[in-house]
Amino acid sequence: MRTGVFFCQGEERKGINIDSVAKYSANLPDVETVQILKTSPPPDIGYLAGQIKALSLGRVVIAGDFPGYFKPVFTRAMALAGGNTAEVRLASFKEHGARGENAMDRAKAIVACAVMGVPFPLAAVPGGNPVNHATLIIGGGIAGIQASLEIANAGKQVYLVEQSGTIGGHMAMFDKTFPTLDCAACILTPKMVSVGQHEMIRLLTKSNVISVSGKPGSYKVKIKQKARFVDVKSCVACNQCTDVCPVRVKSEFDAGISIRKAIYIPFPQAVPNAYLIDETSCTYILTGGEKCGVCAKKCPKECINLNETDKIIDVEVGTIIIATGYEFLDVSKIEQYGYGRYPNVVTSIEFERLTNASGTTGGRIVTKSKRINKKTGTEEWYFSPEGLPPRSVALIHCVGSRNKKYNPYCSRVCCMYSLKFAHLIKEKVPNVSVYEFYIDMRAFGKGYEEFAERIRQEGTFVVRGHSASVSMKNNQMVVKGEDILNDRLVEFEVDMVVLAVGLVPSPGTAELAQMLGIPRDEDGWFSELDYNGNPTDTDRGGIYVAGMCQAPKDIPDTVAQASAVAAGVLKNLTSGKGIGHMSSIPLSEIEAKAKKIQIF
Amino acid sequence: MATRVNPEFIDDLDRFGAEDVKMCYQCGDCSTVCPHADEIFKFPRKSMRLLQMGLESKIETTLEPWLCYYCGQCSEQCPREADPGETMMSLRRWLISRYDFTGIARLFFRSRIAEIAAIIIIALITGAFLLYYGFTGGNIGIYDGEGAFLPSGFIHRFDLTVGGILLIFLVINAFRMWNFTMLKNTSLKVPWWLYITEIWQFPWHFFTQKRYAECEQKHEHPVYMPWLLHLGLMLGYVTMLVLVMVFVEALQSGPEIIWEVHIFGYLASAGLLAGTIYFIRNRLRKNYIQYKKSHGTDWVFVILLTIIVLTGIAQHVLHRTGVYEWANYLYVIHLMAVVPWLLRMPFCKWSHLLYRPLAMYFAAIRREAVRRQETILNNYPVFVK
Amino acid sequence: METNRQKLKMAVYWAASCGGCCVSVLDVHEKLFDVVAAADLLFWPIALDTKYRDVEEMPDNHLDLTLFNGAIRNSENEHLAKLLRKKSKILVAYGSCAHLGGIPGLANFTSKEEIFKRVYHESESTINPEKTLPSPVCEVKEGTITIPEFYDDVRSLSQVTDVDYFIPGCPPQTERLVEVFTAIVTGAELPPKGSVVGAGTRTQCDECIREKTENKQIKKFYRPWEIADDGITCFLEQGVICMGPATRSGCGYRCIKGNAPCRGCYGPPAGVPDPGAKMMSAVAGIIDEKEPGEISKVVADIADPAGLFYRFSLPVSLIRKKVS
Amino acid sequence: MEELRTGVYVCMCGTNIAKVVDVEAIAEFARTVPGVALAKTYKYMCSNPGQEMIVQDIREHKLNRIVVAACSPNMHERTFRSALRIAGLNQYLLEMANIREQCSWVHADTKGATEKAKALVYAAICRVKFHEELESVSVNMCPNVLIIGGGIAGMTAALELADAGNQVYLVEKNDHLGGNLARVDLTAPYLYSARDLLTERITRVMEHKKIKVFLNSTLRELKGFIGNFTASVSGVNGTGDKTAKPEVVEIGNVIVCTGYKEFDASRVVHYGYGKLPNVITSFELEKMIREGNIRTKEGKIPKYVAIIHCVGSRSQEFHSYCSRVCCMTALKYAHEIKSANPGCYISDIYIDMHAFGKGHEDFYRRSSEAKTLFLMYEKDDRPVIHKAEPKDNCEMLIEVNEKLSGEHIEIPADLVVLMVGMEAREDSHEIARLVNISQDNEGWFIESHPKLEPVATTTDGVFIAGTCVAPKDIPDTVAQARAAAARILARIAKEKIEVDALFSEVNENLCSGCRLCNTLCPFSAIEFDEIKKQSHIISALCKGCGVCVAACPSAAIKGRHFTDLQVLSQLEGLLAV
Amino acid sequence: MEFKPRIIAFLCNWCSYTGADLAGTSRMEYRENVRVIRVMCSGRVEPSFVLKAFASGADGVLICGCHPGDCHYQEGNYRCLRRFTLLQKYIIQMGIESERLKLEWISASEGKQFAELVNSFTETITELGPCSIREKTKILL
Repeated sequence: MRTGVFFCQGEERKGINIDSVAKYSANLPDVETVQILKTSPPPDIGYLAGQIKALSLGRVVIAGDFPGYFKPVFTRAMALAGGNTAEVRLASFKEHGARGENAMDRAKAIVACAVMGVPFPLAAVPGGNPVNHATLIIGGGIAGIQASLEIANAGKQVYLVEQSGTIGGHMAMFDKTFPTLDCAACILTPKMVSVGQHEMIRLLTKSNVISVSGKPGSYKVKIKQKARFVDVKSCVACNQCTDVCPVRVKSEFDAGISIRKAIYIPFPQAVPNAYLIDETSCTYILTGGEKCGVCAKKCPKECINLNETDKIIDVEVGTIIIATGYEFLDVSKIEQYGYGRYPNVVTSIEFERLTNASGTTGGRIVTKSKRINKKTGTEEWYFSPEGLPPRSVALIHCVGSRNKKYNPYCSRVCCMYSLKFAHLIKEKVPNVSVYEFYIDMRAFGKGYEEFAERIRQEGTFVVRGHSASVSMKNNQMVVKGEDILNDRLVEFEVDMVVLAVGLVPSPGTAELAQMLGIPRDEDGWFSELDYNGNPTDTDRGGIYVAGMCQAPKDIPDTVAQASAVAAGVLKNLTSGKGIGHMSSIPLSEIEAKAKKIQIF
Repeated sequence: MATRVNPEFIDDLDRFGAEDVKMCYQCGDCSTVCPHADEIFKFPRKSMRLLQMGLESKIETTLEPWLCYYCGQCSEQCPREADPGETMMSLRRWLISRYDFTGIARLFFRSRIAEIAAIIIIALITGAFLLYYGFTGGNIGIYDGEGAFLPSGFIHRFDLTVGGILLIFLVINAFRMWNFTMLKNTSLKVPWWLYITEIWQFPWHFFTQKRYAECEQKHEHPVYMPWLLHLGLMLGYVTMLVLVMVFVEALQSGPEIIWEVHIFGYLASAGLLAGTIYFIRNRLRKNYIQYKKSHGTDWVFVILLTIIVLTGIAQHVLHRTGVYEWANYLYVIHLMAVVPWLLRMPFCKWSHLLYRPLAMYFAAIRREAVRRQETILNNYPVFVK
Repeated sequence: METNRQKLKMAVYWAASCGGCCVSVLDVHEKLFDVVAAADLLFWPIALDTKYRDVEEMPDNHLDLTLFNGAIRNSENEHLAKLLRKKSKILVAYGSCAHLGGIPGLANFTSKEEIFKRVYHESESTINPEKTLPSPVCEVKEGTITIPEFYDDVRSLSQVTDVDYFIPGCPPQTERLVEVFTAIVTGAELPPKGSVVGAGTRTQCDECIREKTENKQIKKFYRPWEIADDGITCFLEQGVICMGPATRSGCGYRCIKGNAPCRGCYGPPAGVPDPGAKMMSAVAGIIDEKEPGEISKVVADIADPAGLFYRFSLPVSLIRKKVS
Repeated sequence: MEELRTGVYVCMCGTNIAKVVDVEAIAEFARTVPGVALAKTYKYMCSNPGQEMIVQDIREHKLNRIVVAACSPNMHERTFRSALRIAGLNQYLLEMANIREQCSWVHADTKGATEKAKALVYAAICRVKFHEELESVSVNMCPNVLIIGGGIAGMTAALELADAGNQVYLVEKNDHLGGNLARVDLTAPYLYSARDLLTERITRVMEHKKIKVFLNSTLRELKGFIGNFTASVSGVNGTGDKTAKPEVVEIGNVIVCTGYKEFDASRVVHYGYGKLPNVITSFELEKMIREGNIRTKEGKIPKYVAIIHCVGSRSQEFHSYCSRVCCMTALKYAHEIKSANPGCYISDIYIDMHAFGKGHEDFYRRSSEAKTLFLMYEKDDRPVIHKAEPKDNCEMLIEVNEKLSGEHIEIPADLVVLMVGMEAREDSHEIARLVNISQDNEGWFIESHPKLEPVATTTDGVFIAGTCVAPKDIPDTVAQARAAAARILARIAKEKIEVDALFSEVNENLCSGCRLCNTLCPFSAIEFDEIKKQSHIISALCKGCGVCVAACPSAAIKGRHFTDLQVLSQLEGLLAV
Repeated sequence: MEFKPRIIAFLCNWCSYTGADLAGTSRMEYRENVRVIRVMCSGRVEPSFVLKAFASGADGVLICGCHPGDCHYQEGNYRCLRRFTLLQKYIIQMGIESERLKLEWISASEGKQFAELVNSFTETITELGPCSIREKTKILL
């Protein structure tokens, strides 16, 4: 079939030299013309139709990072020229992972497949390396837990690496989960316990992956396990060490709204259910063993060893699953909401801890109270269980999300959790007014729309319009906004503002991406191999992404992804075909395979 | 009756400088941060919306674009970089062309070439006319008095003629504006006597530009500088206009300086000069969001103004120092710039000199009317504003 | 007539009951002759003129078989129960009242005082200006009268004395009595003491031929008269509470055959101490509502749960008596 | 019955228990209870020496019941059970008394706490008396899998399972694979080729030796339970000459991926679909785009195109849910129409712009950049489409209350595209009945837990994936399909399914077939034997909640390890002290 | 002597028992009158358990399960709720104060709520005084 190859690459991308790919494609069989087109303005339909007619092209291949953007133009041209529109083929560099060191070869192969009319993945199935049956999972949130259990339940060894002292991740911090409002702890803790007790899961808390080497199917991983200073096996979580510890720091688990000691347990249901020492605040460790050390003396089981050192653990695994999750955007850099300036402007995760029954106020929703710090003599605001309940609360969506200056993307969960907050506030605080400021109410999942409707009916004032300012007027916080649907500017006196803070990849993402050789997208999340077809695979064979670290998503989607990853892993272990990097297959092999493939 | 949406309108507005308005996804952040938006005049979001949808008949009835002083706060805040401030600016341009019945403004805004050509033609006609008049009846070496090249009496008549033309255009446009914004906008019934009780608003805003000072969020330093400079520029312009129209003979008489008149001239020149330098500097530096994008007409305005100010000062210096011949030539050049400048006024941005205080006046009337009708229903338990 | 087998010595006694049980004994009709042939009826107040004294004079274990029907309501009932126990080799609690307390047991929903008040003071047909109440001992001019003491509660037979077997039913199915009787007479091996005899081991549903599907989701309960029974579908599926699932089989599902739901006279199957509680659990479990308000509405349809679920078994249930 | 020899072990937990509870007094008291052979206290019962002690005692003193009074069973029940196993005693002959979390840690008064601890220990002793030796059972797991539906979800799952070496039967109702995705050309938001994706999947499925594809076929019957199903599959009448006789296959698990059907746009009367010629559905537009020929019925190139979102979705009248993909698809169309006809103006009439996923917001932004006019209407205030007058210069006028401007407007349109939502397939009820899973009001299949079990159903061995659960886009569908495959792979890997010993069982001597329990089981573990007229519990499916036990009016169902006797004796024990 | 009510609590294994444990690990002090029976699901709690508790001398009975919608077994807590509703009606008929029987939803994270519940319930029962069922229904021979 007479084929024309048209390159539509918007901007020059590192790693791909269009000219050279074009030269290559000119030599492919049946290729009549190869043209590099400008994309702005888009290619002219009349010109293309003329070309197709003049050269009597039977097939048109559009090549580039996102050739689909130009497909309608070519289809139209094809139709005008009287050709078969089904023969407009795409050679999508981005979709099929033409990036990294092998980008050029891959780009060529992608074009070659398109010219032959073969879907690229059919020709490029990597295989070969035998697979080690152990799996490394990085991140112990719900995605990591789910994937671990899924794989370990099939009887395969799992190493679960978690950088904090307990697994559970962000989900453990939540109170209720939307839209069913079931309690996060009730559904998560049994899973955590299963992980802790599973004989096929080796749980490495306080650990980080420091280097990865090897090839798909047999990765050698170095893990640094930081000293916990407490023997996990013998600790009975009796709390005596914590009672005597003199150091008081903000609790990470409580999102900083409560105080913990230097020796602590992140939360009562933590897994492993044992104490740990925060080496950054423990007096004994900071002073090099000169001061304090009372906890070790107090411990009745003598399981505290303050002189414990970090360990390096070497493991060999066949597959690696990245489930590193997300972090919250630093909201203090978005000045207009007054976070940090006004005590009762809180972030969503702080509010989540506040409303949690096991939180510092026992689930009472209160405004902050003032106290004088005895040591420094300064005023500080804190959540006290006796605090006054707010009379009105404003919930502001899209704080830092959908905003070109911070996160251009949508964080996907904020609408729903803000609605959930509205419900919880309404439920727990009598006679409270709740205002939700939103731009688009993204209630897209199963049961979400109905939930949103229910919140409206509960009497929450849902204001379509974003609020961009929180200020103080006569000692009263006011939130300004535009209520677009009612066509008015509003200014509400509120006692509390909850900011639905956008999500960003967790801090170590860049480092990990580099270590593993996985690309990240413009927003910093890990890139999947193929958005539609393989949403959990990555460019590297045997390395998968699951959950939030790929892009924001809610719990069901995260769980589904984590399980999907497990399918990939288990399939590799039992198929006997082995795995390899997709990108490492040589061009000649793909060409040869493509020639043989028959399309059904 | 349903209003017909015009999807093509946005293409048209592109030419007036509103190319980013398409990006707006209507979050309302801009209206929230705008220091001038209030419960009756909500903008810029609403104005942007009307623009996006191409509801021309609605837009021409709005006063909102005139209430914006382009502090740039909204554009800074905009999460999608839709540049609401520039949109308001573009809407003002569009409104100017709308108030203008001749279509010249529209032509100028849409085509820089047409504008420059028009200016050059007017300048050349003026120059030719003045030179012809000067050389036929006067002596190039005489500045004023007997045998003057351009006698002050003639200049006065000339000025009044040009001013008269200007006035005709302005008055017609002002009536059109009133028609669009107050008569066509039938959503509110305005009692006639409000026009009288609120009349003070017009001179008040004209001379103080108070609202400009209320753009407290302006990020420039010191805070009131832009307002002061703008005020200086405006007052300088008005003063000059008055001097030219009324006291031109005193101005031109010499050689001694008539301080009662000249002092105003100097102050006005200083104001104009300072303002011009300031705006040129900012437009070149693009240091604040409101200066990031400059429409072609803006540059024409600034360049012309610079020429006028510089030639005016130079001409005056030469006149005072007795270099009459060159003073006369410069005078011609000065007037070649002044006449198109003045005649251009109803068709360009500078007409906001009139429209803004007028809009303030109308807005005050509307506000008062709304207050009297108490039509705003309060659905919210805590509704402070 | 001395045969190789001694003729059975037998007694039938009627305590707090309606008499239906005695009638059911008579219902053996012509078989009564076989009974008489096989047994000597030594004590049967409804049929024979035997005095208590005669019983007292009997030697212990003189009687081979005593069929005791009726609940224990007063001291006389108790006395006779204990007396007959002493005189009998086999004491059978005959009928629901002796077995479970039966209909008289419903008196446990109230107290002795209230019963007296109603009967002797308030009842429409009573004229009792002196407000006299019966007392166990009372002096009249003829002398001292002792009448049995009226107890505060009703008890089943087994709650006052040791019982060998239970024959349930209100009244017991006569055929079952014959079977039991024949077994004893022929000297067949008797079941262990304390067994329920003359009834099945499973529940009514085992026999009942009404169509039972899994479709037991109830949005509203009906009293039997509130629905048009189709005669085919399981009562529970029609929303009518039928005690069948918690009631021992053996009666031949007589009520259900007669298109009335089972009321539970045969008592619970083995292993169920409190049939009412079991039935409540079963019935409530199939209410098809989730909101507390809606559930309450459905439950409100059951006007008198205690009377319904414990019609025959209140005195032997866990909470056997109303606490006032 | 053998003589009862109970060993009672009271843990001090350092001082955690001993500080408040007088552990010695408890041991002393326990020794007085009949049946107790010995009672000991120890500092840390859970420590190795502590467990060692229990093992030793069981062997030496021939103990046959163990009571450990220590912390919560959630913490250490497994530990002590393993000690019993080591000692050769059935692990269920253990009972723990929680005298730490629910006694010493929550009470300060020594006397009261000790009293309560005594009661707890006594109750445990009473209860353990009735404990039985229980063994877990296992059933065979057939590695074959049946997949219903040959769309992207079904094919993905099939490949995943077959690649792992398992036989897969893929049943497709139509004469071709691909499902709804076969109608789609490009996918939002990156405009990748859906057809390439599908061609790849179909080719691999058709070539795979381990996948048997049944086209033009439906599932007729499914019998059995997890690991042991038999399914009969047969051709649809009249459509294919394939299989007249049902084919019976042995399978261990089922995945249902039957997908969705599009909402019938003609149900929304005021959109005039079917009456106005140029009102078309999204799928009709998709076809036009694919053919490169976007034209009105009159053959003109439309100048104004309006896209109306949420047709059939998010409305009280039709479906209250959001169909999740239409917003992005609409943006895709806006792009495609504009690219193919650069002179075209596009109005996008929406309620809320659901651009929530990866790359979505960026795509939305690009659409704005391309000057798509976004107009917002309210859920309950839908647009109305009229035929236009000749003077209007367009085919139709769409009247709507635009919410963001508050104006009542009319939008010119030559072509109106209705973004039809997804709805459950009409045959979904039939499928649900066949495989015994439940559906919600809208007809979507219900997952066993919306958060943590998004692909499992309440029937063990039956999984659901893709758009038959709820509307979703391709990546989410693929992830779900794989998740279902993962579940099955993990199960198959073990060859047998271990069933926890704590299931319920029906005593056949007592069950009279009243069928009260049949509907109660959320896991469909209770089946009714029509011949015996008795209910029967499939232990492999039973999760041991005991709802049926409580409901059985004839006490025929026994809840293992939570029998009436055990609970009641514990209860009496608690109240006796 | 001071009246010390005896209260039996049936706690479901997944939410409420864990919640009660959480109260323990968080050292929330509460009254020692409650004695706990663990069941797998509140749906296992039969009326006869409750009645038996009263008959055996309990002064109050508490049933705790997962919040509606949270049940580990999907609907067990609803079954419990229905039984509870009917049982309440029955015990009122039998002259037992309805306050003595309480059904409450306690999730795994609601340790504090559990402690408060125990305290308030103990308070209620103390005010009601001892339950006389055991004495009243005893058969005196």
